[in-house]
Amino acid sequence: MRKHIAATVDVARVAESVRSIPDVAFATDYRYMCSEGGQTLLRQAVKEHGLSRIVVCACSPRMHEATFRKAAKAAGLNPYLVEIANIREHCSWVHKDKEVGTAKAIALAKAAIAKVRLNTPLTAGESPVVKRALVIGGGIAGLQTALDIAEAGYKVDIIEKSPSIGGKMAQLDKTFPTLDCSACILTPKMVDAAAHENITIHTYSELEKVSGYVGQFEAVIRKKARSVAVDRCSGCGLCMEKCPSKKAASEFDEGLRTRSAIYIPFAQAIPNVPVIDREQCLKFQADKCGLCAKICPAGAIEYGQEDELITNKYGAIVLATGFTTIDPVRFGEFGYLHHKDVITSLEFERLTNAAGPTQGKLVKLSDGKKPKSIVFVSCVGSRDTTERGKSYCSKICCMYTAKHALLVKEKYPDIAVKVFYIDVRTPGKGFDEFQRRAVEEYGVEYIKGMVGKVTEEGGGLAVHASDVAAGTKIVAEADLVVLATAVTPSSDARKLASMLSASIDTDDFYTEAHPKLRPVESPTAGIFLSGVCQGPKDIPETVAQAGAAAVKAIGLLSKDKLLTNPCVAHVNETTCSGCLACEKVCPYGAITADYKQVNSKGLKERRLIAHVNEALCQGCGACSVACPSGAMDLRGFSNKQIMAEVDALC
Amino acid sequence: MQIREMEEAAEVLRISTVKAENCMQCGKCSAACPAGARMDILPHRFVWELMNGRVSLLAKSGTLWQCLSCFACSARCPRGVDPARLIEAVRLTVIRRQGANSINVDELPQVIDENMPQQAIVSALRKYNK
Amino acid sequence: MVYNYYPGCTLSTKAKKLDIYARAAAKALGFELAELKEWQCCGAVYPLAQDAIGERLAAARSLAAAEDGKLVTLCSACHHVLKRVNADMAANGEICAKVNAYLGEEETYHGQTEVWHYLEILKREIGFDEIARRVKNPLTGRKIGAYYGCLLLRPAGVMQFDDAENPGILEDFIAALGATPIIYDYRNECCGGYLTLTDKQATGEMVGRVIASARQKGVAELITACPLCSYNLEVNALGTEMPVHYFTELLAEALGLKEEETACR
Amino acid sequence: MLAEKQSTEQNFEPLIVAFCCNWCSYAGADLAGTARRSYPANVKIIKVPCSCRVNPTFILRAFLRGADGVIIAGCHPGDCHYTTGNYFTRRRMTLLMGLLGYLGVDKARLRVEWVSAAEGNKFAEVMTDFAGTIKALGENVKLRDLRCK
Repeated sequence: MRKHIAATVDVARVAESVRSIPDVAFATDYRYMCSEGGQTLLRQAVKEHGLSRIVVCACSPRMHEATFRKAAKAAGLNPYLVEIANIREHCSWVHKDKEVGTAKAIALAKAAIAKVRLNTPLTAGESPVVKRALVIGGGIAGLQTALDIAEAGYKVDIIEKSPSIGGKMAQLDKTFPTLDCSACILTPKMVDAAAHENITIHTYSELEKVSGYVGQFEAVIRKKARSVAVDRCSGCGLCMEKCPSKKAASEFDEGLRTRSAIYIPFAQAIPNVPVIDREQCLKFQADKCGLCAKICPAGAIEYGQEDELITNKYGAIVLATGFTTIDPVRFGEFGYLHHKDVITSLEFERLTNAAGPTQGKLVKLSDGKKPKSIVFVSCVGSRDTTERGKSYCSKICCMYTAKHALLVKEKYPDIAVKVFYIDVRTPGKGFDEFQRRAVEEYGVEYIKGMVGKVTEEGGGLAVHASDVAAGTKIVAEADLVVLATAVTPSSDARKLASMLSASIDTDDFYTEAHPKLRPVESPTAGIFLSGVCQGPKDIPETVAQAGAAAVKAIGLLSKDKLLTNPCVAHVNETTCSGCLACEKVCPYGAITADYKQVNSKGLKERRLIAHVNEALCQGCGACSVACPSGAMDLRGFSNKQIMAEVDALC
Repeated sequence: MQIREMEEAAEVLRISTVKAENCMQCGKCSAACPAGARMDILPHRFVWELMNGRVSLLAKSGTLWQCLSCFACSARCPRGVDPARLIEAVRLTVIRRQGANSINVDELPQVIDENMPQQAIVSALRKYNK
Repeated sequence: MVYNYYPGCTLSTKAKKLDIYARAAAKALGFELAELKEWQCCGAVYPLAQDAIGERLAAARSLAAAEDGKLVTLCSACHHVLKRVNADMAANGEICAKVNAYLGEEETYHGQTEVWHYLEILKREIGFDEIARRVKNPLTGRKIGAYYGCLLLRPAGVMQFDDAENPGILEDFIAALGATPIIYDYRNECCGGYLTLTDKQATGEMVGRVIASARQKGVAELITACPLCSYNLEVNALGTEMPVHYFTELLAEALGLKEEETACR
Repeated sequence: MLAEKQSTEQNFEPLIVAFCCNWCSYAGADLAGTARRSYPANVKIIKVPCSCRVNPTFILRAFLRGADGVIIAGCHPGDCHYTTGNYFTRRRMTLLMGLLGYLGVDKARLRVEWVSAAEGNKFAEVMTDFAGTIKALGENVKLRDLRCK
């Protein structure tokens, strides 16, 4: 208690001043209340002084409420007869003056004492756990989580919005710092997931609706019409060859190549079944063509297919929605919109990938010729606190830029490569060594300074930058400019967060339950976080987090029953008038009405009474405020308890 | 002297309303500056020197008279620092002193031609004289 | 529709073309520019310092005089100064209080006036589609580069004119007149502004880059909204030349008003 | 006399009750603590499961007993842990705001703010600002009912 709190709160005085409050039988101070010693002290005090209620003045109840409840239980008390006064996060850590801090701590303690007087013993109910997990996102994060859960023996469903699993990692060429081929290490995982008996993959699918709660989620999945029968298609690819509509920009190739209206995103796609892009298909747009149906040897084309809604129950949900990159058009000074040879790093990945639009041949997009010089620009949109950018560091750009620069030099030693940077950040195993190799062995020129404008001069591009170390402005010639665009969460992250009541930060990354101690859990019970959807990270970190999220989900699924929150609503039947204002505000449909025999002012009568289904009630308390007679109340946060706190504070 | 200069720097920062501490010395302002080639102290360096209180150095710099207030630096700064405002604030500390006008008004007729819009003259006098 | 109009000093003398064609086109397009009574010079440059109160007074007076709605401007510099001072009056409590104390009017001014550039009227009130319909002499085949300069666009947060790095309003305008808008890199880079008074060489280099960049992309003529940009481009370019027009001149020409107007004069 | 009044104004330490929902704002307050973002100690937090648990009578009771300001902080609209709770809060508090003037309490003494679990800085800023507002408004004497004490 003292170490953190005692700096600005005189804890002895807090104990002293609450000792004189009526009903307080014992008050003391102790340095580490949450330690074993503190808990022993608590147990002994209960026995010695015959305590019936406990108030702990310590850190936030979000940290240790469970600890102290357990200790109370061990001492033979009902665990819900404990209240915490948060004198650390809400007091000593935010106030500097000791007098002021102590006075506030005493006030908070008094409020907690006033509340605990009215606490009643509560018993947690039980609810069963559905032994099935839902993973949202089929990139490396989602696949790893699903594989780990499946290996533990639980059923897992993956939903992926695009036509194939694989995610961003499938688009990459090589991976830093070991330079293994991305597809070579990802594809086996994709195959494993597809072949696993415990895994069901829904591609081209999105989450439509989620209800329920931890252990008992019910999800509605929209399987978008593929227009191709998955069970009949043999993946021969004849349809794609013959399709006359070939103008759509390939999503997988970052628009560097076109694709047919009926398409498989990439060769190793899973499932290896095409999908018809109805926006591009002549059959759907103009009711012409129909060629694919005519030539399909398996008769798998189904124009009449409709979206399918699948409803399933899950015990746990893992978010693995990954990322996208910021639109470089927001930073017009780099000329992305008007110069073909200004490209993003992801486009560069496709451009150097042997399976990419140029078969890995590095060329300028403007004329198909080999570039003589390449400039890489880091921090495009990262570490940018203005409304154009993102204030965070995207974490992976320094390394992938070093990778790109090194690979260019390895393959084409004659190409001049410059990297403009603000700082080079390479914390990670073998990372700094890798970046230095690019400089020392391969002669990549790193220049500390940002780029202010990219213009066209003569045939090529001129990169107007500054050399901060030299204190000069420089203009670097470049045939190709590669922008390291900031990592941003997937565009539907916010929508999903609302759907799942998962907490999300201002940048749209999912928030973890605790930034250090619970980094793979959402504050919402039963929702876990895997990969970049929680914050920028590279592949090894993503895989590690995916495994951690899986373990958390497995831990949940391995339980047969969960204890439910006993702080739920209940009705005083004698004062309930049956108006059912409560029913209308309940977001869970937990309130119903029954005719019941009640004693009302000495008269027995049969009337409509609200009824709370405690298994459904989540304890928000909306009903208790809507109730005009005060018949509806919330256990653990009753009207009287809160009023007592108000009275104690004011 | 040192203390005096730090106070001056604080005053410059105050009237500029710029949060110079947000600057991370990325140099984008200098890279974007169309007049940078003729500046002795580039905008990012200007911010740096000011943060370190070297107002008298900045007061002597040619940068004060080359900056065009075109706001390319301000617009492209990723940290919302506004170097143009800082340069203006230092320029004001110079020209607000008596007899420190930068343009000799008597010589003006020689540089003004028939088509020059008065906008140019008013702007220059506002920027360089008090 | 009648709009309050702030012409500014330069438009009454050296940049008459910018003004008269704007008025003529307005008439043809069905709106009127009613010149503010007793407007004063805006100061030509926006005073950046928080304590530069006196320098804001003239702009604030004109803004307060147009309190009943929109105030239309044409010159980029005037637009810039008026818009930014207006933003100060609305959001910078200290400046607002001090300026009002100087103005000494009974009713204080808090930035109620909306400052609109003539181009914004054309785009948002009239519509470029409508202008395209009214065009009598389409400027077909003319390759025109829009020169925005600095003052209309930056700072984007206050000016709210267009994307400061990828603007499009002037290109849309050029296209509406039947000409071919050409985008080039230096359209939003500075012309050298008032340095023309003290360092002709510097201005010359800057407009030289602008013109070279435009020419490289095939621009045959430039349009601008700023008299000083126009001057620098025409007079200071070193060893290169490019016809420069005010955008209003082009508008009048396309609407078939140019000959009439010239005849009247 | 004037100096005396000013000095009492300066010494005036308002009593502010903050109702914070467990999922967003209470956690936001925790984060403010973890990040050591200080705000005036006048603010005393009462935890509620959801901002919609705050019965207007709690607020009136606080004012009756001499609270100078009451602030309710919940999850951002759309992000409520209970899906719709903060929408109820928003409607209820709009109504209550309308009634406060009738009761003789300046409606500036009641505020509703949305602070997420990730917004520790915002929590501190909001509380600092609110405390400043209340300090400027001075003591809440009109509704205070000494019988409630």
